[in-house]
Amino acid sequence: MRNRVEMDMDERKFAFLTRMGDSALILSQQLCKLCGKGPALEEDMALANVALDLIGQARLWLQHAAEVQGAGGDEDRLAFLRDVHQFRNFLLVEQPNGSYADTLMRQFFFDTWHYFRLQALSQSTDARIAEIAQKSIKEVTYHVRRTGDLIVRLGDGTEESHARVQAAANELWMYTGEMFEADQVELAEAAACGVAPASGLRQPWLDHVGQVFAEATLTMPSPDAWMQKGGLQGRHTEQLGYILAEMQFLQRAYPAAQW
Amino acid sequence: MRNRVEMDMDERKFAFLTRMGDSALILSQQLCKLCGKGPALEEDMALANVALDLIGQARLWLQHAAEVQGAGGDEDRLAFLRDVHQFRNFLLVEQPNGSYADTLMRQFFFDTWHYFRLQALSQSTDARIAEIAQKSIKEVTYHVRRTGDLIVRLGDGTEESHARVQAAANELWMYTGEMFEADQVELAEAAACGVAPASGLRQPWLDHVGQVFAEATLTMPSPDAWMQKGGLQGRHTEQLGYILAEMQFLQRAYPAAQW
Amino acid sequence: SPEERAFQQRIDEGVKIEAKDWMPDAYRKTLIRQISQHAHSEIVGQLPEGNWVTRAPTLKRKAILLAKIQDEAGHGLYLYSAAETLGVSRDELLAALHSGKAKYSSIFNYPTLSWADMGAIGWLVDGSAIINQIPLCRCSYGPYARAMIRVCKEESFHARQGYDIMMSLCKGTPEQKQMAQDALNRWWWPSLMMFGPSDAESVNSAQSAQWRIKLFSNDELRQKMVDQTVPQADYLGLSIPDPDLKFNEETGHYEFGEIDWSEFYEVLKGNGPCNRERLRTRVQAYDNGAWFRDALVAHADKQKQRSADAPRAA
Amino acid sequence: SPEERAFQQRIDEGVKIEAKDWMPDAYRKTLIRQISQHAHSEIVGQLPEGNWVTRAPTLKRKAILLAKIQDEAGHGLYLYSAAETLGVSRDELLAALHSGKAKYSSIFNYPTLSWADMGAIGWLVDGSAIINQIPLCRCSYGPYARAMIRVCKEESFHARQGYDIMMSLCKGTPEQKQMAQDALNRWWWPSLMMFGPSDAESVNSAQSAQWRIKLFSNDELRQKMVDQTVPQADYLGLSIPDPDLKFNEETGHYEFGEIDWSEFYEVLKGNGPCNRERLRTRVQAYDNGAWFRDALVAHADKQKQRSADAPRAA
Repeated sequence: MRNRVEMDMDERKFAFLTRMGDSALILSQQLCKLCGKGPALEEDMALANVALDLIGQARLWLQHAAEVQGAGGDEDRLAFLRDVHQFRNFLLVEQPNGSYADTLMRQFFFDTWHYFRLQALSQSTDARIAEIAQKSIKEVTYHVRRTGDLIVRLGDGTEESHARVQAAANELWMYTGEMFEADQVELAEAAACGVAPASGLRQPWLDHVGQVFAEATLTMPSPDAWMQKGGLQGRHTEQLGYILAEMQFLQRAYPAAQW
Repeated sequence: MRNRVEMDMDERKFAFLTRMGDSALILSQQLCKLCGKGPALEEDMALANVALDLIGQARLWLQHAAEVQGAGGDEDRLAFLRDVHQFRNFLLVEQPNGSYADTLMRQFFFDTWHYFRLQALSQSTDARIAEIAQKSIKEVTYHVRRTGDLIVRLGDGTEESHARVQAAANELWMYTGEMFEADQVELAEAAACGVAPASGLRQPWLDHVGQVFAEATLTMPSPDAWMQKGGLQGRHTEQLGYILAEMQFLQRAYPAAQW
Repeated sequence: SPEERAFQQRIDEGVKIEAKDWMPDAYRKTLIRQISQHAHSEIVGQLPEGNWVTRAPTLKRKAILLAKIQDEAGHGLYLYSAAETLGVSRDELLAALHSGKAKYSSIFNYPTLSWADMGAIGWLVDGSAIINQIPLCRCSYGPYARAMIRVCKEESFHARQGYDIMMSLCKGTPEQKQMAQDALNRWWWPSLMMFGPSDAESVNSAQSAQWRIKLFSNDELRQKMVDQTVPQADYLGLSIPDPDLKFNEETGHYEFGEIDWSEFYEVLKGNGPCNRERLRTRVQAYDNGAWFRDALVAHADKQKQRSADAPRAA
Repeated sequence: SPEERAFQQRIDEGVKIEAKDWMPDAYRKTLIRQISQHAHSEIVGQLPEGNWVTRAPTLKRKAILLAKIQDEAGHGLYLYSAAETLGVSRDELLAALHSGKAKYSSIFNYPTLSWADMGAIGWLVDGSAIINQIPLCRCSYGPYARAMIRVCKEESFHARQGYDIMMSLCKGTPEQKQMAQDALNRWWWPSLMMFGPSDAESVNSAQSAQWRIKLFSNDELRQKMVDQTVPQADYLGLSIPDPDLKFNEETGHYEFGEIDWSEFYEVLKGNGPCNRERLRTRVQAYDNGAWFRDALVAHADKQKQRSADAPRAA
């Protein structure tokens, strides 16, 4: 139903880069809301740490995207002056923090994808992409280990914690399919980078999630379940508008200012 | 501690008018969040009705304020392009919706003040102010009757409803003192309009609230309790920034647009 | 049976059936299902628009949108009342909605992603609703027909307001126009699906037609919607997201592309973008309001008790 | 007692007291109170700044602010650990905070109303904190002194970052400069009050001085803050909201106006703009996290049990 528009190489790379950058950005923004409100001081620090890593990565992707776009923009113009339909993050990362079980499950699903994705991209023939991926994967290796470990401990913790993480998994599952979508942009850019497209990450992702869920005594939802899509094309859930309104306020309200 | 700035007549009237308009605007904005989420269909309709009345009143006050200001602005420029420190609403109306008991108590405290305030202003020698007040008081007479009635029914309802409205009263009480603050702006403008300043509304307000609370079997907090102030000078609570970020998004994001 | 024959005869003669009249069980059940589904749609339908009231771009637009949503709550009320004349309570109907047993229009399971969606919903969704509902003003069941007359009057007002929003956007900046086009792209097909599956697929249609609670076929109504809407889109300078759309000079109708019914059935099954969220929001609102409703009942009981205890005071 | 005399002699000789050393009960209690109050301040102090992380105006500023808040959580950790060396658990300390028995710095009961507050807090609040804390790096209790060394190093970094925000705003648009001035107006007096009431009013000071856990008087430290800050404000082009402020050429100090201590005591009593909210946020975070903490304990117990049950597996 959508009008197909032929993309040139730069547009395609721009789309690809914002997909990477926007997911990191929006997820870190969500974690920022929890500042000082985690379930334990150690978690506050860990959350802030992950959020910081993700902001840093978002900056690298978006700054590169802005250069590819070549319109004189920068990371901040992309982060603060695009509206919902221009964001390319996964629907998963814009879902609400919910209880801490939801926050962790969202993070675990994303981290696992992120790890395999960066692993692939760090072999990219596009030197800049490879460089960003190599820098990021060191951080994300820690993220995915941390969330996997917490899912195991909570799944195999108390009855309540088990129920909470299981509910979170069931709730968020339908937003995981999109991470493996291989549309035109994905296929062409993966080919140009000499790496496997996102669809190739699905099996390793399912394997890792399945392994952690087994150890956590959790039931993994069906891989064949119906999946929501749209984030990669800028069709989001109703959450994102509110996230952006808050995040972008100052840049929008004081357009001439330097900060 | 604040620098005193001498105000000319127009500045004073502008300040006075935005105080009226901003409280109506922000309270209606808060009620808008409840759209379709009230405890009963009839309440959904009543809430929407009150919110509509308040938006209408806010428009009259702010449009008039814009004309007094004479900078070529209008109601929308004032509503959508001022930042927190420029808003003059009471801290009361920016407090969160909370449970429906909080929503109703906030409304009851405000409606009661609003009623006495408009009653006074409808006698104003400033014809435009009198006209707006006269139009508004018809609506507000209904508001104050409705909320007083509901407070009685909930206070003298179940144990739970009693506890909830009592807690709401205790919680919001410290934001009520500000409604009777008679600073320079208030005193001078009330004098210019030939009406009693807001401080004169305190006793009737306490009497009415006391009467309703007695019938509702609720305990009225002490009139001598510590009161929060600042709204009238643009020093708000942390709530208002979030309210404005959401409310103003479109006007900020698309500055050149007509809607 | 003779009752059934007499009943059908009244319908055929265009006499309205009223609440106290005899009616076949299946007629009653079908109506309860249809009217309550419509009522539920009004209630749930508040949510996608409620999502933009706090972000309306001007105070005037905010007031208009809020008034519209208030009308929808009002429609819900009339319709629940009409259903109640058939011997079912509002609480029972809500319980069926909340348990997922009763349906509401699938269109409300799509998200509202920009201000332009407020225009598109008014224009396309309310537009489709009116086409669906106008015939029902003449349906055989009196209370339903009368409720629909009130509803339709307000709905046509809403549709005009929606079109007016689209108009402002299309006359506005390029970003605004794109917002409008994007909204049309997203709402077009779901709006066509509002009329339900093709007649070939539709069960119960024949019986409902005979009872005059369904006066036109789904496909007829859908065609009417397309014929009415395409010129409006042209006037706005927007393009309908259907490469197969073309005007047939001979029939005087627009021919349009194949509808993706798999999407329709997925949304119906609960897999739309917002099914879970919409229902949950309503259930939460209802559950959170339990203490409030209970308190009003308790207070009324106390008052009754008090007047009973103090007869002399009267 | 001879123990007390020996203890005081060690202190006078500048020897650090360590956790296992004998110490008077009052010394222990005073330290627990002071260190835990400081720890609580770090924890609660995350909230006013946390209020702007989601709204930081650039990604770089967002990262810097978030890193700062993370440091504060870290300071909380060191300080709770230092308090734990005195024989009290973190859970006991948190319980005292949550019940309102233990205090935290009143400065965090003021709201953060604009982005400039992130600058003002760094510049003024962290600036005051450092002046308060630097002497504590030399205090008599070893674990506390060592924690303060780490804390101060990071705090001075934070203060510089805060001043940098102010600098950007003051070099910016007129609106930004006004934002900065407004923040200074709101935070100036509360920052001066951070040093506590005037020495004349201050109880326990003499004993704490003798024990070397208070090395300068409140008024001395406050004067230091004013002397350090006024030229910085001048450099920014901002005016201190104190009409009585003037430089005394003879003493080389700034003289400043009367502090409104009634405000200080009201905030201390719980009547600050945000007391209720800050404490409630922390209590809610803790209560909502109970299931999480319990689960980690339960899992650890299970693991222990499993290794005990399966000795051969080892």
